[in-house]
Amino acid sequence: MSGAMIKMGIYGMVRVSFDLIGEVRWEWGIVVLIVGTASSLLGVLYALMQHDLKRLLAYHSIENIGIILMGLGMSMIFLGSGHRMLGTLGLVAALYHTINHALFKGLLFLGAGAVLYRTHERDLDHMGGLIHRMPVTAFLFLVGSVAISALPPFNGFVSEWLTFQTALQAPALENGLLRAMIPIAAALLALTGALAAACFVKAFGIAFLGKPRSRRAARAREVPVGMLGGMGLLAALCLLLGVFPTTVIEAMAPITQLLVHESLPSAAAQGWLWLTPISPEVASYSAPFVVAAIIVVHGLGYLFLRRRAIPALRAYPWDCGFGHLTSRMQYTSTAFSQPIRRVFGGVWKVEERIDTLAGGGPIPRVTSLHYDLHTQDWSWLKIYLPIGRLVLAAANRIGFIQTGNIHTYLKFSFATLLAFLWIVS
Amino acid sequence: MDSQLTAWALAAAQALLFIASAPLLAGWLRRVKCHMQNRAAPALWQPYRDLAKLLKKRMLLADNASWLFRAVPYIVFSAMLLAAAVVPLVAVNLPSAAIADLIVLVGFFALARFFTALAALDIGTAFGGMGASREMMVAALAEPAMLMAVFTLSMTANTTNLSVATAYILQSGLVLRPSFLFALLALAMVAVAETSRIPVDNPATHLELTMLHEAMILEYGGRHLALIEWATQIKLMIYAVLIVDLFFPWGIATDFSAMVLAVGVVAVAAKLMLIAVLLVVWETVLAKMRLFRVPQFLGFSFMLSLLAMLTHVVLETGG
Amino acid sequence: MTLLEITLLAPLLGGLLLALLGHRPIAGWINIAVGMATFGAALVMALEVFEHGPQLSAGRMFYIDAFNVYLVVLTAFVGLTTSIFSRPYMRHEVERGRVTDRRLRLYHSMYQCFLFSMLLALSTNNLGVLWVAMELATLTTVLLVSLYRTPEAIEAAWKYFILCGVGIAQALFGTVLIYFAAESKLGGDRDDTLLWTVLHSVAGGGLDPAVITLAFVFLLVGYGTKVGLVPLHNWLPDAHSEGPTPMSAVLSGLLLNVALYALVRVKMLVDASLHTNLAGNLMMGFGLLSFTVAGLFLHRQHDVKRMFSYSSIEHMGLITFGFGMGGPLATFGALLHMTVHSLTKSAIFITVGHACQLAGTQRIDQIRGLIRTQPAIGWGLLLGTVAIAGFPPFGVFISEFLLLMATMKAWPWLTIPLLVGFGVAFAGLARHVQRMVFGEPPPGQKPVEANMLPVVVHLFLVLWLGLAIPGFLARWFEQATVLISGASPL
Amino acid sequence: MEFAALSLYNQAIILFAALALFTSFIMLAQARMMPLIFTFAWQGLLLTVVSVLVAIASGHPQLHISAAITFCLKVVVIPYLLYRLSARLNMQYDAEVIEHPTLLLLGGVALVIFSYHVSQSIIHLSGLATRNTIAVSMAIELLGMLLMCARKSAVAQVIGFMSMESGIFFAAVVSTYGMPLIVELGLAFDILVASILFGVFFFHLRDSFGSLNVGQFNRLSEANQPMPSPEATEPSSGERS
Repeated sequence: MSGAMIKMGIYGMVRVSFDLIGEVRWEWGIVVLIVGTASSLLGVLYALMQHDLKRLLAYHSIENIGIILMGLGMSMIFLGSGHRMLGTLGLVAALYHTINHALFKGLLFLGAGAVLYRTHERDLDHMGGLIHRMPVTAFLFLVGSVAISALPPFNGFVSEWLTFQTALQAPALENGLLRAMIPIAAALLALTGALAAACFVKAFGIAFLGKPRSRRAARAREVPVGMLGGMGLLAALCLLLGVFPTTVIEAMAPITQLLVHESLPSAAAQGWLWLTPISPEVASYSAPFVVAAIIVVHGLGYLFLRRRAIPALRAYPWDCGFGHLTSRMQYTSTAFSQPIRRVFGGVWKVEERIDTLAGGGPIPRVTSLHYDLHTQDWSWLKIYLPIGRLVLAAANRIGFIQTGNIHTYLKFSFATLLAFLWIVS
Repeated sequence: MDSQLTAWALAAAQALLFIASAPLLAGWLRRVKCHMQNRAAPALWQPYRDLAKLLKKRMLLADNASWLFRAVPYIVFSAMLLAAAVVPLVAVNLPSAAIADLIVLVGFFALARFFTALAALDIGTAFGGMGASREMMVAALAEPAMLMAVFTLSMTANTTNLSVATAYILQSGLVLRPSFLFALLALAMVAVAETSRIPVDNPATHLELTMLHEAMILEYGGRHLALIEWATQIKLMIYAVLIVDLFFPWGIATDFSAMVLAVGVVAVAAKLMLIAVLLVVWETVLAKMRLFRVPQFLGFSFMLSLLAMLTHVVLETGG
Repeated sequence: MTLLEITLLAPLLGGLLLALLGHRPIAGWINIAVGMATFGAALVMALEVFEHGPQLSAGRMFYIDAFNVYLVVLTAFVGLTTSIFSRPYMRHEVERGRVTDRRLRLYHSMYQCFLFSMLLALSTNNLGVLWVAMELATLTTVLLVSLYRTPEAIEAAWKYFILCGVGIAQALFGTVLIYFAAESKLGGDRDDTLLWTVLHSVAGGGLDPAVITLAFVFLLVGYGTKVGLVPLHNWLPDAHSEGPTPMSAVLSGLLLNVALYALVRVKMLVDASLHTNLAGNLMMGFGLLSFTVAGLFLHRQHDVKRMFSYSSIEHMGLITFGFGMGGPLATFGALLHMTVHSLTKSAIFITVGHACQLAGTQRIDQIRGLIRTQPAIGWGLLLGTVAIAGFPPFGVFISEFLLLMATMKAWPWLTIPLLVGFGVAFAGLARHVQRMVFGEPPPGQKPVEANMLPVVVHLFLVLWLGLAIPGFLARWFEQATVLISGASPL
Repeated sequence: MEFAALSLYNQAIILFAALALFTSFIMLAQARMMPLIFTFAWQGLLLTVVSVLVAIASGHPQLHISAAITFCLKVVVIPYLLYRLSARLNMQYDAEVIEHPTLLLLGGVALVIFSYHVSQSIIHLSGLATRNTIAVSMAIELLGMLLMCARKSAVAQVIGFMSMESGIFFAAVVSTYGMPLIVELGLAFDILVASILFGVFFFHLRDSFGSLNVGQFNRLSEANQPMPSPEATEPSSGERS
C-alpha cells in the first residue's frame, strides 16, 4: 500500500509541475528541495526510534519521499535555470528512486507481513533469531534492507548515486547561493543514507539475528511458497534494477521526453556495462562489475579456503569470556539506537524512566530494574497536537455563526450587503 | 585493443599490489609506533604472518551463527577489494577506475560496515550489539563529512572519478587552494574515525568501554577473521592513498612505461611511509576520547568540510 | 426539435408526466428514463458544440458555449445517476414510512422540475431568465427539502426558502441594475438588452462602472447565498441534512454549481467593463473565508449529511476563490474542481444515504463499522472521502493542486491559509469518517439494498480525471477557460 | 433640476414614490397583522399608480402590462391570500411585540440616507427626470429586508420579502421603464408560486411548532452544541505511510 500510495502523490506532483505548468520556476525547486531534505532526515531519525517494524517502515517511506523530492527539487532548479540536461538527470534520479522505493518498500512490507503472519509480533524486541527459523524470508528481507540502505549493488544505491551526481553539478548554476546549498543538501542526503543503514542494521539485526526474544519468535516457521514467491520476485527486481541501470534509464527515456522533452542519451553511451550520466570523465559506475567481483571473491574463497579446510567446529560464543548467553543479554532495539538518540537528542521528546527496587538486607541490592523509554516526534507534540487543539478550539467557538435563528442569518446577509455597498460606493 | 588489454592487466596488477601491500603498511605503522613509544618493534611482515596463521587455523563458529555470519567476511573483503581496485595507487587513467567513482567508494565502505554490523548482531552477544550500534553512529556522522570533503574536490575537478580527479590536480600543478586545505583536514579526521584509530577507537584493545570495531568482530576466528583483518588493513591503506594521491598526486604515473611506473611505486611508497609516521605521531600524542565526544570530533570535521565547500564556492569560483 | 429543446423539454414534460402518474412503481423507472433522455441529448449537444463552436438558438433565447455545455452535461449526468440511486432509496423510505405515496409523487415530479430549472438556468441567454430559473430551482427544492415533514425538515425548508429568497431578490436587484446600465448604453431594442451575448459584446465598450460595481455587489450577495458562501451559507447545512438524500446529492453536486455559474457569468461581464480586479478580489475574499470557516465547522458536526454539506461549502469557497483569482491556470483548476467536486460529492451523498438507512440514523456517533456490515458502502464512503479530501490519484487532488499552483504564482502568501485549510478540512473529515467506516458495528446491523453503480461510476470518473484528463475534455476545459479568463492555460 | 420645473406627471411620480416609502415605514412600525397586510396592499397600489404614471409620462405602453401584473399580484392576490391564511390560522388579530421600535425606525431612516448615498454614484446615468426615485426604490428594498430581520412572525417575514420584491420592481420601473416582458412574466410566476408555497408552509409550521413565531425555530442550532467527543486524538502516525 505504502509503496503504491506514495507513488500516486509523486505522480501527481510530477505530472502537474512538469506537464501542466510547463515553465518550471527554480524558486519552487528550492522549496521542494528543502522540504525533501527535511523530510528525509526527520523521517529516518523518527524511524530509528521505532521498535514497531511496520511503523518503522512507514517512517522510512517519509524518508524516501524526501529523497525523491530532493531529486525533483534539484531537477526543477536546473530546469528553471536553463540546464535542461541536468534537470533531466535530476528527474531521472527522482523517477528511478520512485520505482525503486516501490520495489524495496513493497518487499520490506511483505517481509514484515510474513513475520507478522508467523509470529504475530510487530515489536522488534519480541522477535530475534528468525534467520534460523525463516531463512528465505530473512534473506529476502536482507535484500530489501540492503537496497533501501542505498548500498551497492542494489537499486537504491543507483538512484541515490544519480541524485548525488545531480547535486554535484551544482557549479553549473549561476546563483552562488544555490551552488552552496545543493551540496549541503547532498551531504544531508549522505547523513540520511548512513542513518538509514543504521536503522536497517537495527531492524534486520534485532528481528532476524541473535537469539529469539519471545516464545512466538522461537516457534516461527517459514511462510508458504506463495508469499516467498512474491517477495522473491521483488527482490530479484531490486537486484536487476541495481545491476542494469543503463537499461532502466533507457526505458525511462520516453517518460522524460514527455515531461521535459529531453532524455539522457549519455547515460548509456559507453554501453550497458557503464552508467555514465553526464560523461565518462565526470562519473561512471558499473554495477555488473561489482556483482562480478563479489561473486569472484566468494568463488575464490570457496576454492582456496573452504574446500581444503577442515569443517568448522561449533562452540559457545566467546563473548570476551562471559558465561552462558541468554536472549535477554542481547542488545535491544532501544539500546541499539541509544547512541544516535544521544547525538541527535533534540529531535525527539525522550521520556526515560528507570525504576529500581532495592531489596532488603544490610547491603541494598537491586532486585528489580525496570527501564522505560518513550520517544515521540517533536513534530507531533509541538506542531500537530497544538494545531489540532487550536483547530478544535476554533471549531468550538465558531459554532456561534450557526445559531439556528433565522433572524441572525438574515442579519448576516443584510450586514454583508450593506458592508459591500459601503465599500464600493 | 592491445593497449586496452595492457591497461586492464595493469589495473589488475595495481589492485593486487594494493591488497598485497596493505598488511605491509599496517606493519610499518606498528613498527613506527613501537619505535616512537620506545617499545620493541615486531618485524615489518608480522601482519603477513598473522594472516597466514589465521588462514590455516581450524574454524570455530558460535553455535547459533547463521549463514549470514559466514558470508559476511567474503562480502566485506570483496567490497574492499573493489574499493582498492578503483583507487589509483601507482598510475592514473587505468580503466578500472571507471567501475566506481568516489561516491560508489563510499558506498563500498558502507556496504562493508553494514554487513559487519549485522554479523556482530548475529550471535546475540551484548558486545556485538554495542559495537554495531556505536559503529553505525560513528558512520552516520562520518559519512556526510567525508562526502562533503570529497565533493569539494570533485566540484573543483568537475568529476567524481578518482583517476580523472587525480589527473586534474596533477595537471593543474601547485595551486594553493584554501578549500583543499580544509578538505584535507576534514578527510583526515574522517579517515581516523573510519579506520578505527585513536582518538575515536583504539584498535589495540579489547576493553569493552573503548572498542568499537573490535567489538563487532569478537566472535570471528580463523580464515574469517583473516579476511576481515585484511579488509581492515586495505581500508586503512585506501584512506591513506586517497589522501596522498588526491592532495599530493605528484609522482603518480600518467602513462604506462616501466620507468614511469617504477617512479610511481617509489613515490607512493614514500608518501605512504610519511603519512604513516604522521598518523603515529597523532595517535601517540592523543588519547582515546569518550564515545560521546566523537560526535563533536566528527562535527568539527563536518564543519571543516563545509568550510571547504563554502570557500570553494565563495572564494575560488567568484560566485 | 433541436437537441437543446429535447434537453430542456424532457425533464419538464417528465415532471408533468410524473405528477400525473402518481406513485406507481413505474414512476421510479420513468424518472430514470427521463434522466437518460436528458443526458443523451445533452451529450450529443455537447459533442456538437465541441465540434462546431458556440450555438445561439433561434430567437437568441438560448446560448450554448463551452463553459455552460459542460455544466449541462454534468447536470444531466448527475441527475441521471442520482435518479438511479433514488429509486431503491425512496422505495426504502416509503417502506420505513417516512414518505407517503402522495409525497413520492411530489418528489418525482419536483425532481424533474428542479433539473429543468437548472438546465434552463445554464442554457439561457437572458440574465433575467437566468434569475427566474434560479428562483424556480429554489421553489422546487423547497418542497423537496420539506418532504419528510418533520419539524426539522420544515424548519430547514423555511430557512432555505427565506434566506435564498432574500438572497435571490438581491440578485434580481443586481440584474435590474445591469439592465439599467446596458439600457442607458444601448437604448434600442429593449428585449435584447439582457441577453448575455449582447451584454458581453458591449461590456468591453464600457458599461457604466459605478452601476456595474453596485450591480455586482447585489449579484454577489444574491447568487453567493445560493452558492453557500460564508456568511450567507447558513441555510445550506440545514437544507442538505434534512431533505431526502438524493436531494442532498443534487443540491450539493449541482445547484451550487449552477449558482456559481451565474456568478462567474456576471463576473465576466464585470471584469470586461471595470478593468479592475474588484470582482475577483471580492470573490477571493469570500471564497477564502468560506473555505476556512467551513473547514472548521467540519470538526463539530454530529450529523453525517450536515458534515458533508459543510464540505460542499468549503469546496464551493475554494472554487469561488479560484474563479476570483482569474487567470487561465486558476480558472482551469476551478472548472476542473467544479466537475470533480460534483461527481465526488454526489457519490458521497449517495453512499451516505445508504449508510444512514443501514444504521437507521444520521448521527455520526451511531454509524459504525460500515465496512464490516456492508463492505461496498464502507469502501464507497472511504474512497469518496479520500477523494474529496484531495488525495491523489483522484481528480480533486489535481484540481486542488492546480489551484494551489495558481495561488503560488499570483498570491504566494495565500498559499499558506489554503494549505492550512486543506489540513483542517482533512482532519475534520478523517476524524469522523474513520470511525464510521472502521468502528465496531452495533449489534444487529444488517445490510440494506443498495445500488452502488452510480457511486462506482462517479468515483471511477473522478479517478480517471485524476490519472489523465482525456484529451477532448482537456480541450473542452481549455475552451471554457479561454472564454472566462481570456487566455489558455496549456 | 428644480422640482417645480418638472412636469406634473413627474411631480406626481415622485410624490407617489415618497408615499410608497412611507408605507414601508408604516409596515416597519405596524405590530398588528391585519393592518400590516393592508399596508402592504396599499404599497402595491402606490406602485401600480407609479407604473401607470411612468407609462403615460414616458410613452412606454408595455409598462401598463407590468402595472396590471403588479396590481393583480401585489394588491389583490397576495394580500388576499395572506388575509385568508391569517384568518384560517386564526391570527388576524394577533399583534407582536416589536423590540426597540424607535431604534428600528431610526435604522430605517439611516437606511434611506445610505441608499441615497449609494445611488448617488449611479443616478447620473438615467435620463429620467425622476431619477432620484432610484434611491427610494433601493430604500424600499432594504427596508423590506430590515423588516424581515426585525420581525418574529412568519407572516411579517413574508410581507417583508414581498416588499423587497416591490422595491426591486419599483427600481426597474423608475430606472429603465420595466424589465423585458419575458422576465416580468417569469418573475410574476415565481412570486405567485412563492406566495402559494408560503401559504402551504404556514400550515406546516403551525403543525410542527404550534406557532408562526420563527424566532422559536432553532432545532438546527449549532451554537450551544458540544463538540463531538475527541476519541481519536491519539497519535496514529503508524498508519501514515
